[in-house]
Parts: sequence; C-alpha cells; structure tokens
Amino acid sequence: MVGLDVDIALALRSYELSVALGVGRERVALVGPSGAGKTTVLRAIAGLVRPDRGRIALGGDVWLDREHGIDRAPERRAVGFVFQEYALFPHLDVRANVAFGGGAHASDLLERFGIAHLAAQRPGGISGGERQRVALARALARDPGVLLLDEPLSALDTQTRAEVRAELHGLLAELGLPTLLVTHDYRDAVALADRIGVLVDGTLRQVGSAEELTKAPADAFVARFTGACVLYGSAEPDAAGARVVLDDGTVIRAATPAQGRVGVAIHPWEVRLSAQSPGDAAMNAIPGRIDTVVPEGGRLRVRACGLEAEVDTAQGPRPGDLVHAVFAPAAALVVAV
Amino acid sequence: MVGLDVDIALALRSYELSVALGVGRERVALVGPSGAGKTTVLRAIAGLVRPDRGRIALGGDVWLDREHGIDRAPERRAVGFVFQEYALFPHLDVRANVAFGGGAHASDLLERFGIAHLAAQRPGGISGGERQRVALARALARDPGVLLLDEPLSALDTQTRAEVRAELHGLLAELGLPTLLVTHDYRDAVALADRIGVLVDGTLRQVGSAEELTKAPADAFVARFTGACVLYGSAEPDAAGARVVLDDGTVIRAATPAQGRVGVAIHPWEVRLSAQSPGDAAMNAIPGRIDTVVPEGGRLRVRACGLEAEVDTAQGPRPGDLVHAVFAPAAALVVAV
Amino acid sequence: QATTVFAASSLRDAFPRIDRQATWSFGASNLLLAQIRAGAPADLFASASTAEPWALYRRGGCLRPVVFATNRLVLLVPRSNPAGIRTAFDLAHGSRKRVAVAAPGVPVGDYARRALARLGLAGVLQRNLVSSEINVAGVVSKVALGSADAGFAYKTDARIAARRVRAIALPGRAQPPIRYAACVVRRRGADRAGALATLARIRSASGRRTLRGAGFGVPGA
Amino acid sequence: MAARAGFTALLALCTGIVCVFLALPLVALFTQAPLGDLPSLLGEPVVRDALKVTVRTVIVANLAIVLFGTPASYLLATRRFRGRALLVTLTELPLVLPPAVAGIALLVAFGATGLIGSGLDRAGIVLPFSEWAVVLAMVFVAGPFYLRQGITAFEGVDPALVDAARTLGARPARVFARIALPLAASGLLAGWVLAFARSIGEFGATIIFAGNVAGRTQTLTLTIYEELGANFDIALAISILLVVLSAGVLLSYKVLSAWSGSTSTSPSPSARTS
Amino acid sequence: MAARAGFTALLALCTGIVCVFLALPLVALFTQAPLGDLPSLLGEPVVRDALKVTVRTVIVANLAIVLFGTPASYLLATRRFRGRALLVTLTELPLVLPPAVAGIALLVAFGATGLIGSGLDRAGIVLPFSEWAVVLAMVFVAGPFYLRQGITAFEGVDPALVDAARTLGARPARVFARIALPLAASGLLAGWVLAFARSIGEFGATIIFAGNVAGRTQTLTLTIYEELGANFDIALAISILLVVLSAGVLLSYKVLSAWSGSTSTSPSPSARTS
Ligand SMILES: Nc1ncnc2c1ncn2[C@@H]1O[C@H](COP(=O)(O)OP(=O)(O)OP(=O)(O)O)[C@@H](O)[C@H]1O
Ligand SMILES: Nc1ncnc2c1ncn2[C@@H]1O[C@H](COP(=O)(O)OP(=O)(O)OP(=O)(O)O)[C@@H](O)[C@H]1O
Ligand SMILES: [Mg+2]
Ligand SMILES: [Mg+2]
Repeated sequence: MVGLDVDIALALRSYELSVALGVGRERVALVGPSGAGKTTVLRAIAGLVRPDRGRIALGGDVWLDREHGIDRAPERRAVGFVFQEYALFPHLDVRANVAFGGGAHASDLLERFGIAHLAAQRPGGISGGERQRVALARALARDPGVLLLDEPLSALDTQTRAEVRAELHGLLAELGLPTLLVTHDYRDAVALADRIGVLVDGTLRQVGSAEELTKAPADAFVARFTGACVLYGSAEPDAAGARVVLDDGTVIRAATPAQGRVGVAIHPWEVRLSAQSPGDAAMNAIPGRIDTVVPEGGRLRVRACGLEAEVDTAQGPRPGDLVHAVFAPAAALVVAV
Repeated sequence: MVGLDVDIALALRSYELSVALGVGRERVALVGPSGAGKTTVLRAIAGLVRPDRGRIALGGDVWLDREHGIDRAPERRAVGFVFQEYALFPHLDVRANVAFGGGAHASDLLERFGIAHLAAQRPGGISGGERQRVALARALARDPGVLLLDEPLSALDTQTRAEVRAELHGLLAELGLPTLLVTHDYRDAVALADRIGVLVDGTLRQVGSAEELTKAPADAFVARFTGACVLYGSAEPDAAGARVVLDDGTVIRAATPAQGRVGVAIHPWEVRLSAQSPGDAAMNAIPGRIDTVVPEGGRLRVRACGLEAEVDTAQGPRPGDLVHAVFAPAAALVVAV
Repeated sequence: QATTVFAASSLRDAFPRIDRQATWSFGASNLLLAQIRAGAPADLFASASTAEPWALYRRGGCLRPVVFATNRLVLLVPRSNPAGIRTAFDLAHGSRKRVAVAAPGVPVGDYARRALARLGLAGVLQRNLVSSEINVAGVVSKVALGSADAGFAYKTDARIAARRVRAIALPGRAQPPIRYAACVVRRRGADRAGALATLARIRSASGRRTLRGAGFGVPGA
Repeated sequence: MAARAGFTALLALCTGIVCVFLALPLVALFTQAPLGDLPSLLGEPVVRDALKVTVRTVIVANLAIVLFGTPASYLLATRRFRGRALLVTLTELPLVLPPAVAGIALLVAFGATGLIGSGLDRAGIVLPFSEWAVVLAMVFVAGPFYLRQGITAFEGVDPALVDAARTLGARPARVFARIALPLAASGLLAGWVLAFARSIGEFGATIIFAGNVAGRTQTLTLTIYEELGANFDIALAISILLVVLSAGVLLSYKVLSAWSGSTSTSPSPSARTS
Repeated sequence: MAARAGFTALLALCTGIVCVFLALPLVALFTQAPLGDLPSLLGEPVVRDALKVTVRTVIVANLAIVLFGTPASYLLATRRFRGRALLVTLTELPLVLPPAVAGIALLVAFGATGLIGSGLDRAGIVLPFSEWAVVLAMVFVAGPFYLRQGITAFEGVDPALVDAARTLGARPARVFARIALPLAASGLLAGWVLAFARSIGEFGATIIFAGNVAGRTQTLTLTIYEELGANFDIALAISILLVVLSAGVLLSYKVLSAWSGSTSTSPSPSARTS
C-alpha cells in the first residue's frame, strides 16, 4: 500500500512541532485550535517549510530525509495541495488554473467536477463552493500521490458550507487517495475523515476514529473538542471503578479505575435532567440550576450544573429551574488533565 | 414601551431593500444569506446609509423621516453598534476604546464585562472573545437606546464561538435593551434572539420565534434555513389535509390542506429510517438508498431519499443501504415555493 | 535690504571682495538680462559684455551703462592636458576633442565663436564634440574635472581654477575686445542709491585694484 | 536543478549590477572628497548663506505642504464628488512634470508679466527671484508627494472605524482628529519624508523661477552648481552634507516606521482576517 | 450643526487653495504661450535635435531600468538574506538625493578623473559628453522609482499563490513568469510611469554630469534652460510639449489601470476576506 509517512520536528515561535503520522489510502483530519501547527504540518509535507529533523516519504519515494540530506523542492513532490482560501490564480481563468499543474486531463477534471461551464471565468467571478471545486480539480490535475487540504470549508459561509461538506465528502471518498486535511471544526473532521488527529501546541494528543475519540478521549482537551463537558476533581479507585470528588465537593462515580487529579468528561447526550434526585443510587446526579436553554434542531440544549444536556422540547426547562443532571458512571469518562 | 420602529426602503445594487420591523425590549435576530441586506438594515438605522424612503424612530424620538426631511447624523442617534469585525480602534487601548463614546462610566463597564485587567492593552493584543466584550462595552458606554450587532460571532473560531455565544446570550438578556442582531447562522439566531426575521433579497420573508419558524415556515427558503429538507411536488386537498405527488412520483400526505405546486418541509428529527416499509398506512414512507452517514453528537445524521434523519448510533446505518424514510403527515409541512 | 547685484558669472570671485554688503546673483549675462526683464529684483546689472546692458537701456530698463572692466579670452585645458593641446590650432588636428564652449547668446560663448572665426577655425565647432554650457562656470567645471579636453573661458577664470586648469593664450589677432558694462536698473522699488553706491565702489580706486588683482583690465587706466 | 540555480543566479546577477551601479557614485563621493577640509569648506560664507536660505525655505514650504496638504488629502480621500478624479489627477501631474517645466510654468503664472504675477506686481508683490519664489517652487514640486501619500494613507483607514466613531457620537472633526489622523500618521510621515527630500533637493524649478540670488534664493543645490566651476571642493562638501542629510532622514524614517510598525501592526482586528 | 459644516468648509477651503495653486501654473503655461507659433517653434533645429536625444536616451535608460530593475526588485522582494535591508535602503537613497548631488556623485564616479572613470578613460571608454552619460544619469535618478514600486508590487503578490504554483510543479522561473510577473504587472507599470516621467524630466544630474552637447547630450529640459536667456518662446514651447507628454503618460496609465482594475480586482479569492 502506498501511504504517506511523516515523522518530523520543527521549532516554531513558541513551541516545537513534532508529528509522526502515517496516512494510508484513507482520509485523516488534523484538528486543533488556532496556532496549533496544523497548517505547518501540511506545508512541511509539501516542501514549503523545512523541518529541522525528520523524514517524509510516499511509499518508497523519500521526499525528505534531513539525516541523509534529502530535501526535494516542492515542485518535485507529488502532492495536491488545496490551500485555505484556495489560492486560485486570479489572473487565469478556471481552465488555465486547472491546467497549470499538468494540463493533460484538465478538461476531464472540469467535467468531472461539474465546472466545465465555468472554464472561461476568472476565479473572482464564481461562488465559494465552485472555487473549492476548482481548487480541488487544480490540485488533482498533477496526479498527486497525496492530497493535502487546509481548512477546505472555512472560506464558505454557513449555508454553502453544509452543502459543500457533503459534496466534498463524496469527492474525497471517490478519489481514494491518501488524504490529510486540516480543520479547526470538529464536526467537519467527523464528517469528512476516517481518522482524526488532535493537534495541540505542536503535539498530536490523540489519533483515532471519531468513535474512539468520543468514547475514550485521551485528555480533557480532546474530550472538550469532541463536545463533552469536563468536570475536575480527584479520583480514588474503588470496587466499581473510581470515586471522584469534584472540586465543588460533589462525589461522582466512574466506571474505570483512576487515581489522583483527573478530569471527568460527559457528553451532552448522556445527561438527563430531572427535577428530583433520581431514585437509582447507581446513577450520578449533580444538583444545580439551569443556566441557559437554547433550541437546537428538534431539541433543547440546556446548560446546567457545569454540564450540558440535550432534552426534548416537551420537557420545557427554563433558566433558573432547579434540576439534577443525571448520568451513568459508564458515561463519566476519566481523562488526564 | 420605548421601542425601535423601522420602516424603510432603499434601492441596492440588484434589488430593493424594504423592511418594516418593530423591536421592543427584546432581542430580534435578522438572518439571511450573504448579500441579503442585513448589514444595510443596521447601517440605515444607525444613519450610516440613507434610505430612499421611510421612517425610523425610537419611541417618540424620530431619527429619520424622509417625508418630513428629518435625517439625524449618526452621532446624534442613540445607537450602540457592534460592528462585524468589532472595528475596535487599533491605536487606542481598551480603556480609551470604551471611553470613546461617553467616558463617564467606562470603568464600570470594564469591570462589568470582566475586561478591567485589559484596560491598558491595545485591541491587537487580546483574544477574539475579549475583543467582542470590548466592542460591546464600547457600544454601551454611550447609553444607547438601541443595540445593533452585526455578525457578533463571525470573527471567532469555532471553539471560542460556542463559549462566547453563551456569554453574549447572558449579557444581552441582562441589558434588556431593544436589540437587533444580524447573523447568517441560524443556530446563532436561535441561541441569542427572542424573535427571528428571515431576510432574503431585501425582503423579510417571515418574522417570529424560533418555534414559529420551525413549526410553520412561510416558504421553502425559511424551512431550509431552519434545518428542514424540502421536497417538491403538486398538492391536492383531501380529507385529512393534502395529498402531494412529489416530482419523482412518490405520493405523501400532509396534515394541512394545500393546492398546486408546493414544497414539503420535513425536519430531520421527525424522520425515522426503517429497513422495511412501515406497517402503519397513516405514515409517509419514501424508499431509497442511504447517501451519507455522518456522526453528529451522540447520533448519526443520515442523508437518504432526499431527506435527512437523525438516528441512534446503535442502528448502524451504512451508505448504500436500502431504507424507507418514515414520517408522520403532521411532520410534512406544506410551504410555498 | 541689501542692494541686489546681478552680475556675470566671471565676476563671482572679484565682486564680493569689492562690496561685502550687497546681495549677489551670478549667472550668464543673457540669462540675467532675461530675469531682470521678467521682474527680478535687481538693482545693479553687471554684464560680461556691453550688449546686454545696452539692450536693457534701450528699453528704458536701466540708466546709461558704463564700462568698468575688460577681460581676455583664453583656451583652458586640464592641468593633465590628456589631449596634448598646445595652441588653439590643435583643436583642428588629430583626434576629435571634447570642447566646452558657452552657448550662443552667453557673452563668453559669442566671444569664443568670434575668436575661432578670426583664426579660421570655425570648423572646430563642427568637427569636435562641443558642449554649449549655460554659463562660463559650466565651461570651467567641465575642463577642470576633465570632462572636456579644452574650453574657451576668461583669463580670470583660469586664475581661480588654477589648481586644475591651465590657460593657453590666443593669438592677438584672434582676441575679441571684451568689455564689461554695468547699469543701474530702473524698476519700481529699486534701490537706486545703493546701486549707485555699489557702482561707485566698483569704479573706485580700491575697486579697480581688486579687479586688476583678479586679472581684469580696467578701462581708462 | 541546473535551471533552477540558473534562474536564481540571473536574479542575483541583476541585483548585483543594480546595487553596484547605485552604490558606486555614493562611494566615489566619499573617497574623492577632501574629508579633512570638510568643516572649513562648510564654514565658507557662501555655504553658510545657502544653508540659511535652504533651512528657512524648506521649513516654510514643508509647513505649508503639511498644513494645506493634510486637510486636502483627507477630503480627496474620503469624500466622493463630481470632479474628484480630475482634482486627484491634478495633484499627481506635478509628480510627472519635469522640474524645469515646473519652473517655466511658475514663471509664466507668478512672474512680473505672468498670468496673475502682473496683478501681484501692480499690488507691489514681487514673487520671482525672492525667497517666496523658492518656497513656491518647493511647494509646487514637493507638495504632490505629500498629497499622494496622504490620499493613500487616508483611504487606507478602515471605513468601519470611521463609522464606529460616528455611531459613538463623534462629529466629523473629532473623527478626523482622533481616528483618521492617528491611523494615517505613518503614511503621512512617509509622504512628508519624500516631500522633504524633494524640497531640499529642488533645483530645476528654483533656478528658473527663483534665480540664484545669494543669501535669498541660492539654496544648497544651486550653490553646488555654481561652485562647480569655481571651487569644486565646496561643491563636493555640500554634496556630502546633503547625502548625509538625505540618508539621515531616510534612515530615521525607516527606523521610526519599523519601530511604530512593530507596536501597532501586531495582529490588529482587521489584520486577523486577511 | 455649525461646527460640522465648519469642518467640512475648512477641508474644502484647503482643497480649493491646493488645487488652484497647482492648476494655476499649468493654466498660465497655456494662456501665456504663443500657441499659434508652436509648430514652427518646435520645428527649430535645436528643438528637433534635443527631441531626438531625449527620445533615444529615455528609451535606452528605461529599457535598462526595466531589464535590470525587474529581476532585482523580484529578488529583493521575495528572498530574505543578510544585508537585504541595506540593499533596499541603497535603492531608496537616490529617491531622496538631490539631483545636483546625484550629478556630482556620478561625476566623481564616472567622470574623466573619477573613481572608475579614470580607468574607463584609459580603456578608451569616455562617458562625459556622450549620450551614455545622459543614460547613466537617468538610470541613476529614475531607476529607484521603478525598483521601489517593483519591490512593493512583488511583495504584494499573495505568497499563497506562489506556494500553490510550486506545489503544482512550477519551477522558480515559471513561478516568476506565470504568477509573480502578471500579478505585479500593474504595480510595475505604475513604477515605470514614475521612472519614465523622472527620466524625461531629468535636469540637475544631467547638466552637471553629461554636459550640453547639441544632438548628443542636450535633452529637452536642458534646452529649456539654455533657451531661457535666448529665446523664451522656445522654452515655453518645449514646456508645453513636455506637459502634454507627461499628462498623456499619466492619463493613459490611469485609464489603463482603471480598466485593468475593473477586470482583475473584481472580488478575488483573497479580497473576499479582507
Ligand atoms: N516559518 C515559521 N517559523 C516559526 N514559526 C512559525 C512559522 N510559521 C508559522 N509559525 C508559527 O507556528 C504556529 C503554528 O502556525 P500554523 O499556521 O501551523 O497554525 P494552524 O494550526 O494552522 O492555525 P490556524 O488554525 O490559525 O490556521 C503559529 O504560532 C505561528 O505563529
Ligand atoms: N451603498 C450601497 N449602495 C448600493 N448597494 C449596496 C450598498 N451597500 C451594499 N450594497 C449591496 O447591497 C447588498 C446587501 O449588502 P449587505 O452588506 O447589507 O448584505 P448582508 O446581508 O449584510 O450580507 P453578508 O452576510 O455578506 O454581510 C449587497 O448586494 C451589496 O452589494
Ligand atoms: Mg492554518
Ligand atoms: Mg453583512
């Protein structure tokens, strides 16, 4: 299997970026907060930034090996790079943009991406979604061995975004190239990628499928990224797993053993709100008041007791109501802080 | 009650903007696609753009009345305007920014918004969320009678956005000023506003609470905006409401009478996917294949049969599976096209 | 305000020594004449020839001109004399020389042309590369800095720039009469008294001494 | 690999030629000049007079340029009105006009027999060949540099900031003073540096319109020209003085703007999104 | 309301003064000149010779400026290396240098007794009094205008586009030719307009460095000055010719850039977010 192997280190302004990652014939998303170094990883792979140490290879083809003094120029690496704002050449029409890299099957690509009718347009005159398709077609015209996408959806407004996300999902799946894409929106990552790597301050905190990240986040940061709320406290192992005394004194139970200062991550969909303390002593219950209630989709998203819960509209919770946030010990995921 | 009354018309590049809207002591959100004229409405209220016709008044205080030749300069209208990218003065520190408009209670505001420790910082040196609070404090330093916010969250990245949204929700509720805010993200509007106006091509398509828009969208556009999928067909009234023959020939039933060409809007949370045709003849069922499956929160969002459905992860749907999208006639909202 | 004297470039060194108070403006005489006609605030006009003051006088622009000095035309060559020029006739032989001459209309330019004509060397100006400088200072600078192989200027200029140039006398028959004339400018607000005083100082014994010291001849001596 | 090195080598070659060509004359100035005699040469009365004239006229001219140019460029940058493009072109024309032509034009406008000069003359005001003529020449040739940069600088002020100031109750004058002016300051400074250098170096228009009256209109650049034939060392000395002055202004401007740049161009709200 | 009207009135007043002052000399040029005699005046041999010299030298100088300046400004704009800031400052220095000083500097560098001039002289290359001297003077004073705009223009090319071109397989030379050059073209054109105007108007440096050899180094601006004391009408006629030429270049540039601006600055990908 021809895959991309990356193992690089590079000193950035305020931390060292150090990433080891293999990408097979799959889509891997790098997510992380602004300034985490996501773009830098892509640029290093494309040869636009030179790592201080490390090795980059596509199958047997070594693009970079600092130890052996190998460092191929960007134009000699078989990458397809879709830039954040697409970086289409504003003075060339769509056809010339797509043909820039190779040219042979530019027309095919225009057809395939449904942009043949725009061939004579300048990039300035077409919509955001169309631009994205042009950028993708242009990157593919060179028959790259890897596809790199930097924030492919961030230039789009909310409406177009949902549509283009679905469309891009289809296109990427169809291509079957090793693909590394960068985004700071976890939902985009989930929608587009097979595996997700969470990059924070230059370090990969966790790499795994969306399910793995959700079910077993490596740390509090990853947990919050996947949408969980995190409570902090100190844990002691007990028979059923662990007993966690939260910072406000509340005691909850988790299903996995743990010791010392920990975070407890709970996803909104695992939390039930009830007016009374639950009868069931096996369940965790945190009492408190409702902070905010926001409709989302057909449900309400309620913030209460430091947690979030999704509840049915029918329940009619109102800010200020006294409630108990109830969740099972198995839903309390113990994470490192 | 001192409220803002707006009734203006203004020829824009490609359509006429024409908006009549009253804003009491409540938060009203204007949503709509890019270029719909949302910003222009706010600018007209603030006096930064002059409508061709119309009247703007805050309580008894007339700011604009083209018929009577009244047109107050922006500096003489009691508005607090929070600009899209915040438009903080980059050469002034946070305190001077906040004090620019009035100055008397700038210190109070800095305290109240939790930015007192940033008083001596330049806007360039603080985070996105902090900037937003500075912009809000600055707008309030003048004791405005109306608060106008243009895309208050769009300058923030996805992570900060969720936090700041909750925070802003609290602040706006506390202030109790007539507030008009603009956003192109429907979820922001739902989270922040009491009423939502949908503006398309300069025309208010519908104004109402989030619930009203969801339950009874005025047209296909509004319906899609609220997250529904819309199918098209022609309707005939029948005993139970209407019988709609969709463009692909499928027949579905709606609970409200209708006639002629219509759209049928169905929200994802009303749709159930089942492998077999449902036994219940009263339910609508559209057969088809699953296009995409995307995890979202604790559930999966599945596109199938031109509709979206939210299903539990346990169900394990996979792209390509044959399914029926099942929904009640009451969930099939007939909308104008 | 000090008396303003518009004077020929070649007087640049001598005049300020005669009258320290006056304000000076040195340039090509023909240009100074044009400036005075355009309203320049000159009180006294001292030209390197008699033609310009008389022209001004005929138009009522000044009082009757008087001649106050004479000068001689010389051929200047750089001290190093790369072209090996010994006499004016060398300009007509050998390789093409770079020659600096003042423009026609500038007194020293007209004098040079007249001298060449008298020597039968008028062709020199066709044959060589001739820069027609705007004033005599331009001629001297071109020769002094070696840009030109030779140039026509006044004997007095050769003294000032003696460190860098050497003067070659012209044959007596070629020497045109060079007479400097001055006149008191008539215009509204002119400082006539000051101009007369300065003119008197120029023609005084000490003035004549200074001029002679600078290499000029003085009339009526 | 060869082609790529070839291209860079070509670039480097051109850059080298350009830089050597530009540096050579400046180097020559310092190696050929009698540096030891500099103080005594610059102490000559003719130089001192010229220095005084230059300082006086440059100060007055630059004050006029800044005082009139700042409001004018603000108006041209921020208001849209009929004929605006014409006025902007008018302010740019002197930039491309040969200075000698500028001198002739000033002469026929303000000279004794000129368009309005004859009227001024009757009123007893004589401009040509006076110190005012030097100032006018400087303003005419150097002012447009300031105007052009000023227009650019004011146009560069984010209109959202102006709108924000207005909704915060600031009248146009306050918007100008507190928002537009501080934000355009570095651009205005750049324009002023150019205008200053242009005015101090003014030669062609001055020699034609203002003449060469010592102590009154003879500026340092005119003295250079005059001393060329008389005392070349003085010309060299003044040249060195002016080179040092020009380089000093240029460098202090660069240092200043780099310094202010580093404090104010740190990620600003508007820079973030670009 | 009074204060606000007052402020705008003040702005308008300043703008009025500025515009009248700048327009007056140009108007005077046309009203005072013997427009009827223009053809015959411009037909005088001295004018025809000067015109030929000017055209030849301006063309050669501008060719040199563009040929060497384009690669040099590209390198200075896009590569980071030690001493770069120094080189950039070096290219800017002639912008603030008085032309008379430039003339002196060229003289001591390339003159017969100059730094390298004496060597050239021995090698039989004589620059003074030659057309090459005029060209050198023009390149020295006008080149930096092109370089500065060129550096700005190349710096303004979105680096993401360059990166994109490289990941698409383009070598540096192709990136330059297909991406950087077309995108910087309008900025380069603006710089060239300034350089062209500056070279055609060159006076101070030429008069000092190149001499005034008819048919060889006497350009139109030198002729203006020479004819000032001889035939003022010729000076006026040449002035009008040069005004028309300068204005023509300026206007055609503005029309051209407005035209190309309207096609290429329509919302571009990068403009969207700013
Ligand atoms: N060439 C470089 N040398 C040193 N530091 C750099 C370099 N390029 C970027 N940085 C710094 O490295 C960090 C990571 O930048 P990068 O653009 O990779 O982040 P990112 O994760 O893509 O962020 P965003 O989501 O905002 O795009 C930033 O702090 C940036 O300032
Ligand atoms: N002064 C004006 N005169 C004419 N047309 C204008 C003016 N200002 C804006 N427009 C046009 O009016 C339309 C509405 O612009 P507006 O900025 O109000 O949209 P918006 O809804 O805020 O969009 P977005 O979500 O992109 O901010 C746009 O098509 C714009 O081009
Ligand atoms: Mg990035
Ligand atoms: Mg808007």
